[in-house]
Amino acid sequence: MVTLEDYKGGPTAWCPGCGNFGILLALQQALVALELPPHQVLIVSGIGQAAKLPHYLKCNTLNGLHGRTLPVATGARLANHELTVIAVGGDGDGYGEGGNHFLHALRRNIDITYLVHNNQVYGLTKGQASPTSDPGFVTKTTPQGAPTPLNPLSVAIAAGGGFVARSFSGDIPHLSGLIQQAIQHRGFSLVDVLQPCVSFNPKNTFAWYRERVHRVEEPGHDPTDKMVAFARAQEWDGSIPIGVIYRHQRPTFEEELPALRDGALVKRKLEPGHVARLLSEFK
Amino acid sequence: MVTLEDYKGGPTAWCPGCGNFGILLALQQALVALELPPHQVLIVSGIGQAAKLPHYLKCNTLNGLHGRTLPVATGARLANHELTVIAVGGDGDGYGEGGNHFLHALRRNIDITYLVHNNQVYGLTKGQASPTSDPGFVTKTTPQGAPTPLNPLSVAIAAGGGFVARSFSGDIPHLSGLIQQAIQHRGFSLVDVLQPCVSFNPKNTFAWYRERVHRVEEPGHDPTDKMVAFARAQEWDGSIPIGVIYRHQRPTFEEELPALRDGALVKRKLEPGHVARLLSEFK
Amino acid sequence: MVGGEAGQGVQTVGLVLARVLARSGWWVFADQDYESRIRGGHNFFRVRAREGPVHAHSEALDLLIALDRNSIDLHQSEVAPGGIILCDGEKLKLEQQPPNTLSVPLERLAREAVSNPLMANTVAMGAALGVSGYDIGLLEDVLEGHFAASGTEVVQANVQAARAGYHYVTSELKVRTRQQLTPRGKAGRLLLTGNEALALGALAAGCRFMASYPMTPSTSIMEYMASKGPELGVAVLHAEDEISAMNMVVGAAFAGVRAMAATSGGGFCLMVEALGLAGITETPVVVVEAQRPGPATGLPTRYGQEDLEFVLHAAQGEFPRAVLAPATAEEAFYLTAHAFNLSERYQTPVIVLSDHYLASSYTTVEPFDLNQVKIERGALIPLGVDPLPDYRRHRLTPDGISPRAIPSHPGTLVVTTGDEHDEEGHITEDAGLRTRMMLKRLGKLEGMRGEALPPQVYGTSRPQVTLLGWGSTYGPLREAVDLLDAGGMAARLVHLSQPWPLPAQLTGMLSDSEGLVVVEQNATGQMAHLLRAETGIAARGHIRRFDGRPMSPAFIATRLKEEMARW
Amino acid sequence: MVGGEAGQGVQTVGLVLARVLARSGWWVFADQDYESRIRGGHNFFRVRAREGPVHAHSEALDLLIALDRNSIDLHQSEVAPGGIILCDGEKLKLEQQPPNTLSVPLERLAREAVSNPLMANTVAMGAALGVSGYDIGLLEDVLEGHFAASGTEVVQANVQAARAGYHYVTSELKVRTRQQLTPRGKAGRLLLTGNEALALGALAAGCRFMASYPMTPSTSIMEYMASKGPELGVAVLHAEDEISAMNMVVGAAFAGVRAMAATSGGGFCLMVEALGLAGITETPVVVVEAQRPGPATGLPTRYGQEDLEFVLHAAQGEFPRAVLAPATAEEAFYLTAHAFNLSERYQTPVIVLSDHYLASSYTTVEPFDLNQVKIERGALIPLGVDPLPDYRRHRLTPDGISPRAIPSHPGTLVVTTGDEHDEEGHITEDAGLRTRMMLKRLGKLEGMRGEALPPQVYGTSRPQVTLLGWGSTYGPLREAVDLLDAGGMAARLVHLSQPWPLPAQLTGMLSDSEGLVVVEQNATGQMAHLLRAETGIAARGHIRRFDGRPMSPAFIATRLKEEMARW
Ligand SMILES: Cc1ncc(C[n+]2csc(CCOP(=O)(O)OP(=O)(O)O)c2C)c(N)n1
Ligand SMILES: Cc1ncc(C[n+]2csc(CCOP(=O)(O)OP(=O)(O)O)c2C)c(N)n1
Ligand code: SF4
Ligand code: SF4
Ligand SMILES: [Mg+2]
Ligand SMILES: [Mg+2]
Repeated sequence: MVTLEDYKGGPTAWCPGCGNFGILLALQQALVALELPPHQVLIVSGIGQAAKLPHYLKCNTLNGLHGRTLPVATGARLANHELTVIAVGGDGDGYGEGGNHFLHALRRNIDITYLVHNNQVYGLTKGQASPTSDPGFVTKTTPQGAPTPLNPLSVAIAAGGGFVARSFSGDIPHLSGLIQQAIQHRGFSLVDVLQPCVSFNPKNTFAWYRERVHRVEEPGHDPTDKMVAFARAQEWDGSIPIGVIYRHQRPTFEEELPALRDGALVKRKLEPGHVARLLSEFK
Repeated sequence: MVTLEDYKGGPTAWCPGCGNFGILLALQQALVALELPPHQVLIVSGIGQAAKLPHYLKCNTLNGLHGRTLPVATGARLANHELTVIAVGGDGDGYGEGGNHFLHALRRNIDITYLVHNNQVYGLTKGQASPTSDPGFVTKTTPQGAPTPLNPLSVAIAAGGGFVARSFSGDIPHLSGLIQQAIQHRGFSLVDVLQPCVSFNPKNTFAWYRERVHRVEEPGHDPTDKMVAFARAQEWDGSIPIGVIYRHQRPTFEEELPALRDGALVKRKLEPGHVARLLSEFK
Repeated sequence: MVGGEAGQGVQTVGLVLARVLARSGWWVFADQDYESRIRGGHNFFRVRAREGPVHAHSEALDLLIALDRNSIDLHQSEVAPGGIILCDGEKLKLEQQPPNTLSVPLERLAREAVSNPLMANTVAMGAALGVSGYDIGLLEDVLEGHFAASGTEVVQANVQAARAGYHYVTSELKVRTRQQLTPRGKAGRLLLTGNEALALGALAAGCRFMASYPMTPSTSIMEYMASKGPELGVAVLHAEDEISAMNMVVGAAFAGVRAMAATSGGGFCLMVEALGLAGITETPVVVVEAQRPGPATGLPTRYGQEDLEFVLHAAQGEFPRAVLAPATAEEAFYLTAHAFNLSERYQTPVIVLSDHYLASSYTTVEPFDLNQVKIERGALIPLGVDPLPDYRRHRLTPDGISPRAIPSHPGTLVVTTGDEHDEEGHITEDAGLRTRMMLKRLGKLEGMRGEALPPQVYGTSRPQVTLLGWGSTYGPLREAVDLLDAGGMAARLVHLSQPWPLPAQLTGMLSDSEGLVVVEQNATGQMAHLLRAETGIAARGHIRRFDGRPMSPAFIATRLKEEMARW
Repeated sequence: MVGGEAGQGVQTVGLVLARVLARSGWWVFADQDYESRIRGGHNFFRVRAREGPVHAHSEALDLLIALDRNSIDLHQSEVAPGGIILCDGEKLKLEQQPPNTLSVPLERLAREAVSNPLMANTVAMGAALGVSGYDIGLLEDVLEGHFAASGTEVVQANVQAARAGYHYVTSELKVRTRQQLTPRGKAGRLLLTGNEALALGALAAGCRFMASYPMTPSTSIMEYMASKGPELGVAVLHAEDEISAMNMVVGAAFAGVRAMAATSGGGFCLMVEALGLAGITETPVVVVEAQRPGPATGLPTRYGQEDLEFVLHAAQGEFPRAVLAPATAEEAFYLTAHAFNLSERYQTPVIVLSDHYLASSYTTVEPFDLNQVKIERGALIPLGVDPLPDYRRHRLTPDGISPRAIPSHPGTLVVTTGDEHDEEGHITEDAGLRTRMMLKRLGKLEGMRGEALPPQVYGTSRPQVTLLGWGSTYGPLREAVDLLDAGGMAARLVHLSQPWPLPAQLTGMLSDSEGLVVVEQNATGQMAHLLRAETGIAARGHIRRFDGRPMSPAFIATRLKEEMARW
């Protein structure tokens, strides 16, 4: 049996009260609930406060470059598609620097779960506006206020995402449940997590989010209807839906890749003789 | 008076029968119709067949790097927002290599017109699948068939685009009219042009497109309704709408940038003495 | 030194004290040491005051203000004989204190004086001045400036808190540091970081466009420029990534404005391709690369000079570039302005190679002389009304520099491309034209070599040993020469503020020095490598540090003696 | 040589003829020259056949098959005395023909023979063999293989068209080239490009993952790998950009498979940051950088060796790497396989530096000896069932190489980060640990230096002049030595297939050679620079070409004489 103890990591370097703690706990709970032993889990992260997460629990870890979480996770997953691969990063990491990988991971539908700690700000570099900062958000790089934000859920639906969800780090049971669903979903799954940054985001606080978030399924929502989902993804001012906004099952990239038919690449033998036949094609 | 003669360029290096010729002509016609003299127009392009376009007419030109059309255009436009800035590139250039810039130019709403020559293939590098290749399209890099494509119009609407349009290089009057509207639109405008590649795309030919394209406004379409627009943007199989799919006016990036209030930056004097006051802040 | 956790206000305490000293005529140097986290861990801010210009830290502490216990543990060994550790013994519940500890109940005093324990830091400032024998009035002035934006009430409270601390140590405790400080008059000098100086240099030079993406230790350049952009007419963009930032800069420069980007090594990686674009399109761009130790994320908040060879050779193909590495904050100002002139005169990229030590340390400098900042735009053709006859952006000229028109010039078209091109700027495949265009571009390097900044030489003219350094190690090296001199060793410093192209006189300067030691904050000796490649001169010894911490003058002197013992 | 517009089938004609020659025992070298366009312009495919191994082109033509008029204009001066220009005078409507023109009505013959004017090219192949005195049967075999996929009808038509051309020149015209060729028996050699050889090397080495983005001249590596991926179990991804490609490769390699990327200089720019990530995380990756002339897009379909210093120093910070530059297609195979071994044994990136001349030229090679390809995975721990006790990914070991577990190993966690880290792979700020980790990583370079590939030496042991080259200039240089020798000059070639780390024996080899001339396809002399930096040896002369065209043996010999005339 897998227990929370198995996932217990060392000391963290986050600020006291940071929304990241809730995400860490929810993730640990989800992994335990799914009975995944740590050695079968690989967490790939970028650079930022969010991206430090894998250092704070126990699992295989590649903490890579800012913005490059998804490609690293994609490469690892294709090398060994028996691993549970979770990608973790911030909003700057994933929607700013890494925006192109986000678009293409969505359309490729590689079976990875992507957790974005969306604190609507650059935390680690001390408070610049992020692509999801609310319009008008004043920071040192945006003294005139931030421009129109990117709506990650809208983009995810538009770009072919098959599991598009949002949760709130202040609601750990909800978040943990959603992470479980995301991991179980076959294909790319996005969980955008509203995460208060107590040091650099004085606007979008725990209280601010708590006042606004509501479960998308209350009173009712059909997550399989793309148009309805797109409409719900537009909601923000006043009321922010959390839960699975859109869900659509289609073949994963791994399933469609002939090279993976005979099992995980990492388990296959290296045999120079295999190319003998190819040589004759050049005669 | 500006005439087509003013925009006449030298010999081209495109294949005979290529869809790019129609785009070149439609653009020249549009610039003439808008009475824009060549010296007030800057065309920025990337790398690819499409990106060679500015060399084939007469205008200010920065033919830059593969995928980097929009940032170069953005920089130039902010330096001199009295210029008409047109960005030109291929589908690989704009939606593959340059996907992140596409997302962020959309949300920033910088007043640039972006023409994507969408031949659903990499032309200049001889026929690899592009992000918009139809699913199953077989090329040397996708022997198993291309994966799910990116839908550029959907993404453009989702990411905050205010002028999202499609045309067909086989319908020059339509295309030329659309380019005029796009240039006149205040803010970022996308014109995705269906462009047959006679050398490397045996599927999406002139005939193939001609059978499918129809004007979005026939029988009726409200381009100001985002949900309707998103729904129309999903159409592809069997019937492909062309025209302005979505239109929404909001302040441009230039309008919101205080630094531009006193006119084009390129016209402002360079005066070291201006910083004298700042020095005293460090005493 | 002020030590404590991130979030405890270490920087504020240190900076206010540094400003007090600077305002009253001391020359100050203050370096910062912090981790890549916002709360917790260990940070320090180390202030050094001298009677003359100072550009280096020193490990020996006269006063350690410890805001947490860890700071005592980590730094007590650095406290010089007679030095004092100032801390809040009550709050830190110290069981045993080092003998030289001065415990001041900072939090209690703050509570008593202004009913606000958060003002303990301000109490510490007052106490620090008291213990150094300094005038409290100066602190009150500085606090006023520092907190002006927060209103008079906040200012008043701070002043009172400071007084409480001052009063406590001067009247109740009557303890004093061995080194007492007295004000040295009003000097009117500036106290700023290398980044601030650099940004001011860019603004003075008329930079009108900056696009960047935050990256330590470069971020505050963009932040400073952004704060002044609306007022001065400078567009400052936080781009979606560094690729975009650099391509925007190329676009803006092509359109005719002075434009720059700032980043660190990781972001520079993403700018490399566009740097080459600027090279072949002959577009003048300025890029600041503020180094930090790598590889990859490495030690993101620390000091390294590990990217010299990277910036020298970055991008495919061959094109001319200049690399400037300011030695001090003052140079950061003047050389950044110079970088814009160089880049426009030669129509090619110029890189300003900075680092954490330069970027984040505070120094006093004489107010910059704005008359010294000349605007030289080279062959730029001002926007006019008359068409330019037969204009060709890449015209082959005797000196390889083509007249540069601004797009929108009536009747004139400005055309360029990242492909090899003809004079007009259209793509060519012609072998002869290619050769001529390469020679045109690369020929510009010779011009830049001819006007490369001469090395700064310091110390004896008949040295036993010559230290060669570059960039921000200047301060520590210069002082190391003094230390060596005092210890009876005839040493000389030859210091480069322009690592590329190397100044021609360098060979002559070094060819007769048998005892050449190259000093660098890296592990592989990048300047030593470049020196040998360019001049054939092989250094006899090397002093290298690559743990992310700056070499102090004493460190250099010690290591040099060890090195020479092996000769 | 076959010359014509893009889209006219220049490559097919040339390749079929080359294969005929290769099948019948000739050693063949064929280089390609084309523009960055799909139709029009001017392309050529230049085939050279010799009795022994050949790795260079020669400018002198015995037979020029001109598919358009432009090819005659551009190349008639290159036709050797007695050589022939074969063209369709009827179709090209040539008013005046050079005297050595052999006009064959290719299109008319095609129409007559197979009612298909598009088969004029096949007619030309037959005519070419006829005029060279060659056996038509061989051509029929090759055509069969070439068109097999299109069905027997197409094959038959082609055979008939070829016969028509053959018949026309042998029976009707009875013209023959001065140099008549006869089959030299069945050799069973392969005819392939450098890219194909390289891809085969990667496949033989068990590469299981490739992610790339198309870029000339590297693209066909990915295309070949993709075509074999389903069958051999290799995941090949056309990524959204090169940043993604390289990060995917790092992810795949970390997860335990052999992984590579291929690109050219512009794409490599975007891979640089992830290269550094591989460096600090000690992840074995192989990157092919197929150079083309820059800067930026430069001359995208042409030849240059301009990126040596870029790949040597790419990425911030300092980490060990090896750079291999195969001299021939044969080496492209073996060295690529070696690259995987090196990268896994030292757990660090290895770069294979190729270029257009190597990548796109066809050469005959003896079938690769697959027994020579050894799989050496170094300290990789095979996936097992038992937990690895106290496993630490970055354990400090005497040789700096840490046992490398595969994620998913039961009871074992593999942790790494691009930040400086402790042995377990968690982030550290500790100065001592940082120093040890740097020394651990950089120490691996010494091991690689110790086993660097020795230079290949060719020519006299008592030379008047030593030519130093690297990479794909090997063929032209080797033949240049022969030419010089024939002309009475004692020359020696010292050639590097591994530019980094330089082999230790190089200094000894070169230190006694006064007449050292470094030969490179670039403008600034990058190898000369590296050589001086590393060994102190300054070359006496330089031969450099940077117009995108390859130096031929004769070009080198001529330039050398000019060079030496100045000595
Ligand atoms: C290529 C590159 N650019 C910039 C940085 C500097 N950097 C580190 S973290 C960060 C942003 C952090 O914001 P986010 O991704 O939202 O994460 P958070 O800290 O808010 O969790 C930046 C810009 C970097 N490490 N690498
Ligand atoms: C960084 C970089 N990567 C790759 C290339 C090679 N390249 C040139 S054009 C092109 C793709 C062309 O496709 P697209 O953008 O769709 O334009 P098209 O030729 O189809 O008009 C590629 C991959 C490049 N020039 N630069
Ligand atoms: S800066 Fe913000 S995101 Fe980072 S740890 Fe602190 S509270 Fe959390
Ligand atoms: S390859 Fe395709 S896109 Fe390129 S010029 Fe030819 S037809 Fe047009
Ligand atoms: Mg964030
Ligand atoms: Mg295309």
